[in-house]
Amino acid sequence: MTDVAAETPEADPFARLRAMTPARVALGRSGPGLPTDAMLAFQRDHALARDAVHAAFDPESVATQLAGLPTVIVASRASDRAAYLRRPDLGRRLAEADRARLDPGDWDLVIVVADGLSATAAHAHAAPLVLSLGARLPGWRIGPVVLASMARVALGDEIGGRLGARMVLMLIGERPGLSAPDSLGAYLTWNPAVGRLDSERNCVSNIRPPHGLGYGAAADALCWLMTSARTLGLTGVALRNDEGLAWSVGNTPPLA
Amino acid sequence: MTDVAAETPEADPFARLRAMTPARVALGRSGPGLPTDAMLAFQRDHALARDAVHAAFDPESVATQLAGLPTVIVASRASDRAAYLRRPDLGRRLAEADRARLDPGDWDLVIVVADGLSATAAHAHAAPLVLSLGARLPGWRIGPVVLASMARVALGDEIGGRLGARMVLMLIGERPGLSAPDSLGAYLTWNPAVGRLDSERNCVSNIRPPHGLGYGAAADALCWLMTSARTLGLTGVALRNDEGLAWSVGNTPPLA
Amino acid sequence: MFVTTLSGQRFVFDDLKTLLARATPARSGDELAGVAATSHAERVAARWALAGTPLRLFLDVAVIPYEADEVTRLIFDSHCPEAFAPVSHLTVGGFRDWLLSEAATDDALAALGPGLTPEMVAAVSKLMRNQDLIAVASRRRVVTRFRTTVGQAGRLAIRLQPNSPTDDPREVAAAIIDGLTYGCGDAVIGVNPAGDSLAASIDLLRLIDDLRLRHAIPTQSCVLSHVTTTLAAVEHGAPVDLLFQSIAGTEAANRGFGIDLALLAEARAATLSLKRGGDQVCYFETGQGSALSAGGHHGVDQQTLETRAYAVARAFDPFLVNTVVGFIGPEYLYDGKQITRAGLEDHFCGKLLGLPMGVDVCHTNHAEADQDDMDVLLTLLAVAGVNFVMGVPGADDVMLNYQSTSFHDALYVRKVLGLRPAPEFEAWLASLGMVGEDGLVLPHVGGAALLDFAP
Amino acid sequence: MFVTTLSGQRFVFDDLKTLLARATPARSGDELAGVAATSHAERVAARWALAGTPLRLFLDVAVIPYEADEVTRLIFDSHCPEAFAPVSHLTVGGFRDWLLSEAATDDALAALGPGLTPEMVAAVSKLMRNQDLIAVASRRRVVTRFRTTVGQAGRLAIRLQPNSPTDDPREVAAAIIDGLTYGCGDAVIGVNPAGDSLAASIDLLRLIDDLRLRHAIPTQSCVLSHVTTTLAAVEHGAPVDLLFQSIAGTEAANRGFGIDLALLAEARAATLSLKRGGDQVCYFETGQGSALSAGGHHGVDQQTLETRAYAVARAFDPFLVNTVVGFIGPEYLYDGKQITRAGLEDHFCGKLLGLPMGVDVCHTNHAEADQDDMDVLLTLLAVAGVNFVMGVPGADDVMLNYQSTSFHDALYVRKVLGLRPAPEFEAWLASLGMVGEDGLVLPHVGGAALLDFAP
Ligand code: B12
Ligand code: B12
Repeated sequence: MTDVAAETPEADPFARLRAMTPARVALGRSGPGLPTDAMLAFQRDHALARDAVHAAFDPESVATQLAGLPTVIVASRASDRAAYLRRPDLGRRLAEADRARLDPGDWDLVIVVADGLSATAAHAHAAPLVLSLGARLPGWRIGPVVLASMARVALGDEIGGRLGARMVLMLIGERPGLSAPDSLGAYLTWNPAVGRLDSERNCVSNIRPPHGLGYGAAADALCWLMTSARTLGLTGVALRNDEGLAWSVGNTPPLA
Repeated sequence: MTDVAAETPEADPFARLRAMTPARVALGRSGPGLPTDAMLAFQRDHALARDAVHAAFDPESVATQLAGLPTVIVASRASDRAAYLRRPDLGRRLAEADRARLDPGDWDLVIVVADGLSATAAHAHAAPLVLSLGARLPGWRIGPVVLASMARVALGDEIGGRLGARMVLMLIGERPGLSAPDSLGAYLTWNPAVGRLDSERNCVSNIRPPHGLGYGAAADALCWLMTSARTLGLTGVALRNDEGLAWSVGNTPPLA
Repeated sequence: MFVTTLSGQRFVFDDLKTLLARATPARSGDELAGVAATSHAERVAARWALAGTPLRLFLDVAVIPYEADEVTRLIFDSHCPEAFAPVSHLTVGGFRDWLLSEAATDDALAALGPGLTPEMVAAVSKLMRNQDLIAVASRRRVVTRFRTTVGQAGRLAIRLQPNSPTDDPREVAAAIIDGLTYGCGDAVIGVNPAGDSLAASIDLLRLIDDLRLRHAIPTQSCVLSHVTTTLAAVEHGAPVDLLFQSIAGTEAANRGFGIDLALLAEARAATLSLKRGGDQVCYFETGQGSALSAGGHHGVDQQTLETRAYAVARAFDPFLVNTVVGFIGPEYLYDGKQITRAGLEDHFCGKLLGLPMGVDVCHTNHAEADQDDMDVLLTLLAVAGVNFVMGVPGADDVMLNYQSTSFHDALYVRKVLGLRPAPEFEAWLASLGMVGEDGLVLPHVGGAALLDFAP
Repeated sequence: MFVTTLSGQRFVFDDLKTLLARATPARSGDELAGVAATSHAERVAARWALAGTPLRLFLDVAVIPYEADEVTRLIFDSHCPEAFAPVSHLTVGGFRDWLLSEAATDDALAALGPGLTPEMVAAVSKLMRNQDLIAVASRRRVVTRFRTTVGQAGRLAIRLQPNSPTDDPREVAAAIIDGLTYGCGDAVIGVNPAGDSLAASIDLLRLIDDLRLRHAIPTQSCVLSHVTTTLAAVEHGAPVDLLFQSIAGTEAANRGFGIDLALLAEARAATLSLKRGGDQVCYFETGQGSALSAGGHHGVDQQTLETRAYAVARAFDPFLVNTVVGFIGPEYLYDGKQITRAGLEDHFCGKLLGLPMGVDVCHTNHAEADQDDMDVLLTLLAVAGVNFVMGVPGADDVMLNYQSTSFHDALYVRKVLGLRPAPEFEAWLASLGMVGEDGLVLPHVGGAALLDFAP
């Protein structure tokens, strides 16, 4: 028995399906059950994903990747990972001590990089995405990148509000999946302030090249949203990408 | 809705059954299910029984009830109730500090009173039973009564061994039941020493007047066992009350 | 105010919503909200008090004020006193006894539905043991129809969920074909789009509809975009079979989802106008904890709020409804035990209110749960007569990042309990030689026949 | 030595018993014994290694030395190579696949039994999900006979357990009559005596036997005294139907119970000589944790030891065997999840070894479990085809101080899954007009007819 899931012989007509998707298709059957190897591979991935949930955020390493961009490090009110998991209310509010560190400014956009449910995702994908975005937004007044630990999406509301940002973009680790332990979500909120509803945000999710969305594609989608948000003065359900109707899925730029 | 289980009308032919036993008979039915009142009564008793498990042992109160008999207070190696529940191995060994407090003597019998799984049982029933026993054993050299907290049955082996007792009698709180949160068990072991098997002990259980065994009956049964043990030089499966064959259950002295 | 004395200790509960919250089995979300009982004894005391509360009281007292919440208005305005009559004299405890009794047949329960408010149903569920939730639910069959008929006795349908992290049509197609070989997809082929563009949604709708038409598969498709996107898709002439939306039990929580009752009504009317399969065109998802997460819970416990979401659902005569029970996370349902309990409650409450309930038997990686727990809940729900569950390749949703039930799980549970697919779908499977007499997918034939479907 | 690499991390397991212990799902007893895996990763690594281990290895390596333990000698000496042949080429992982496949019919499994050692069965169970344990066990029917026939498909028998804290005959009789009105007692009417005197045991035996004869109840009785007491009772001419004994999986643990194989054989022969109902005269109870509790576990995990107890049981062709799964306490099975898992394992392993397995679905008040957990396990076991469960008045054993399943639970589970009592017993219930066409006890008639039985 080896470390990998069973390789079924070449003759297997299902091999074609398996090559088409990262999903667990064409696993074969043992009666109605899952073959032993596929079951053990699942259990292994579950063990690893559970560890990913508890991985600690290292804001310094993200700051280093951001190569000289100004950063501020903050934390939510959750005292540790265990409290974070059970108390989303704490993960949505800034630690008292950190509020004073965010001075109001005149920013078109503030970007927050947060651990969320997968610090691994923030470590791997946040900095490249921030850099791609910066390159696409010439002339925008972009505030310091805030690196937030033990954070929920809504923590961006308080951070953006205190910094006086017209828009806040939260780049946050999505909950780790079995096959995607490092997927990043991006949540955009116009006029951030404590109490914003989720329906007042937009989301681009599953950022995780090469299996998920690439940095360029994600940055394109986010720039479209941010530009539209600035024009309309809002984000949320009222702001949807209907423009691209002419695209077919195969060549939709923001998602392919 | 009141605090008591449903009273079904007098006409109920099952009332007779209910009067015959403390068991939960003749509860009625709601379809295949338990009627609401009976179900809630069960849940209430479960809540109370769970509390009984965690009740702390108060050896002083037992000492007081023992009216001047010499006592020694000891504890097992379990640090608290939570550890006690998960670590029976610790509950079977004397706390280091307490070993020195047990000096070897020349005793026919040492009695240990222990919390076990129900301190409530030890508080309620141990002292009266010890007093009944004493009255029935004239001429026996009986050691100090050892009051042991966080104890398992086998802790008596180490206690009896250190005290140099020829026999140890452990009076210990049985695990609390829904209807019997304060039931006491008595375990008798000849020639106690660490490592005795359960098959080398005898047991009299469910001591809990008025619903369970009374003190007098329990003391009679135990005296029979102790006297036989002294004659045969053993306890355990080889020592069984076969004498009473002539008794009918209704008038069996040791058990009625 | 409600008062009980339990073994000498006196417990006071200020109002109905407090009583309901304290009577609920332990769960992390109610602790987070600060509304849970703080001891076993308090919980049992609340149950005694609740058992003695007349059902009628629920028609006088609203847990969230009528003026403040359109869901409350919907509940009160649509209540049917005639339907309520048979149980109007009962207490909540008496109602439990009645539900367990032989009087509560499928027909009696169906007739009773419009007379029940969600709060009555939530209340009685709090007095029921797991076995009661199973026993009563198993008697109630809610049958709905689009191209397939779902919910009949002896059958269990599956939503085929072929998600892709990039909405890649090849990935979606591969998962659909794989699922069909296991006999899944009779409830719906329903994909969650990773993106939110209208274009992407329409492309996915076309992809599934083409596959369906080309191979004459008797089923329906759904792309689970936001309702506003689906509405736009309808307007653009896309092949929308079912209108999907996540819903919650309060106006405030629904606002957090970007919806209200009027929007749902408008979107339903638009979808109905397409006349693609039947009059039951709605598909809703719910889940304990969503209202608290959205800050729209009004101090009401999460299970009562969940049941209120069913009142929203029933106003739109849905084809499918499911709770996503373990989906949101451990802050609302901590472990396998809480997920199991909540899954049984949700199914029971939905059925009692007349909904075609399915359950997404699932957990996330941050919860204290594993596949053993999923096996347990899946089996129990199948005994309880659940309408449908999910079929996700290998139980691992590579886009939503959680573990649901797999195609294999469908095989297992259909086999061990002798449950067949929806009749139209079974006939189609049979026409391909894929199922035996018992409606169960045969071991080795299925696959090959369907592989030709691949693009 | 066994080695696996899991995502770059290397795990080493010194010997077979260590590998088995590390591969076991988490439980408190193995943690207490210091043999459990210390991380999720280590547990999964052990499973990979175990999956790759050939079944044949179990015939070369004993987890407890042959010289040191008579149970090991029994296992090796009674192994049947011919029966083992069909699976002799498989690894443990391959054996799991085979068990799930269509090849593993009831007949095939029955023929295989004598070829399996308990350690093989324990090993494969550690690789099985809860659903696998249910699916495979549900195919295997082990039918035994005394005055009733227990274990047939579509039937579920109940041990009526009418305990009294003082062995009071009136109390015992009241509980028996109550249980009969719910259609319970077809597995056995079995009372645990509170005292250990021979006289008390014999009186209880006579009480039940009189009742049985007077009312022509097709069932058997048992007083669950120590085997030495029952042996003495046989010698005194008492009406002993079944010989009871608690057994464990090692010689040392059995010594702690005051028994060995020779004593069991002697007592069985004595009981057989009475010729009171058939050749299957033994009733055994087992339970994970008893060997560790008795200090007789040899560093082997508790589930493997439990399965070894089944090897002891099968040597005596028992009529009934049951695990007392949640009975001993949280130090061995901590909560509802561990109890559920262990219950399914025990049932599966017992059935695979050819035993007529029942389960005492139960918990104590010091465990983290409640009736919701019991409902879950009861329902799952019924789906898995368990031979019998307990029937205790109101689920509350007033002598043994724990909560088991009740007469009501029997009604529930028989009804929701359409399971009937043992055929002879069903006919008797029908003769009293107590059951309907479906074999289920009717709502209102039963009681009165039987009340006349009361002393
Ligand atoms: C969990 C979840 C939910 C939960 C959120 C509750 C909760 N407390 O977590 C529930 C079930 C309620 C939910 C509902 C919906 N969701 Co959602 N959800 C997710 C999921 C699986 C994980 C999110 C995560 O890990 N967040 C990270 C943690 C750290 O953040 P958090 O602060 O704890 O949680 C917040 C966010 O999750 C946010 N959120 C969740 N979903 C959505 C959707 C949108 C559009 C927005 C703006 C915010 C948002 O709400 C939470 C509370 O503030 C993602 C998939 C993914 N891979 O990320 C989809 C996802 C984000 N959801 C999605 C959608 C479409 C929805 C719905 C609009 C569906 C519908 N038709 O109604 C609704 C409504 C959302 C809303 N406006 O509130 C899409 C977004 C697509 C897009 N690019 O816009 C995603 C990507 C998945 C999908 N394709 O269906 N969702
Ligand atoms: C739990 C229990 C068991 C467990 C013990 C395992 C464990 N680790 O706890 C198991 C299932 C293995 C068991 C087995 C048996 N038990 Co037992 N058991 C009990 C029970 C329900 C609770 C005991 C308790 O609360 N102890 C208190 C705690 C604090 O003690 P502990 O140190 O944690 O546990 C020790 C004792 O429980 C002891 N023990 C348990 N049963 C017995 C039986 C005898 C005769 C002796 C000497 C010791 C003993 O073993 C444990 C480990 O050292 C009692 C009923 C009651 N109401 O008390 C019956 C009870 C004590 N057992 C009884 C019997 C008959 C048996 C058996 C002999 C049955 C049989 N025919 O094989 C066997 C073998 C006992 C042995 N020699 O080891 C009878 C004793 C009757 C009597 N007056 O002699 C009782 C009263 C119940 C009954 N009527 O069946 N038992």
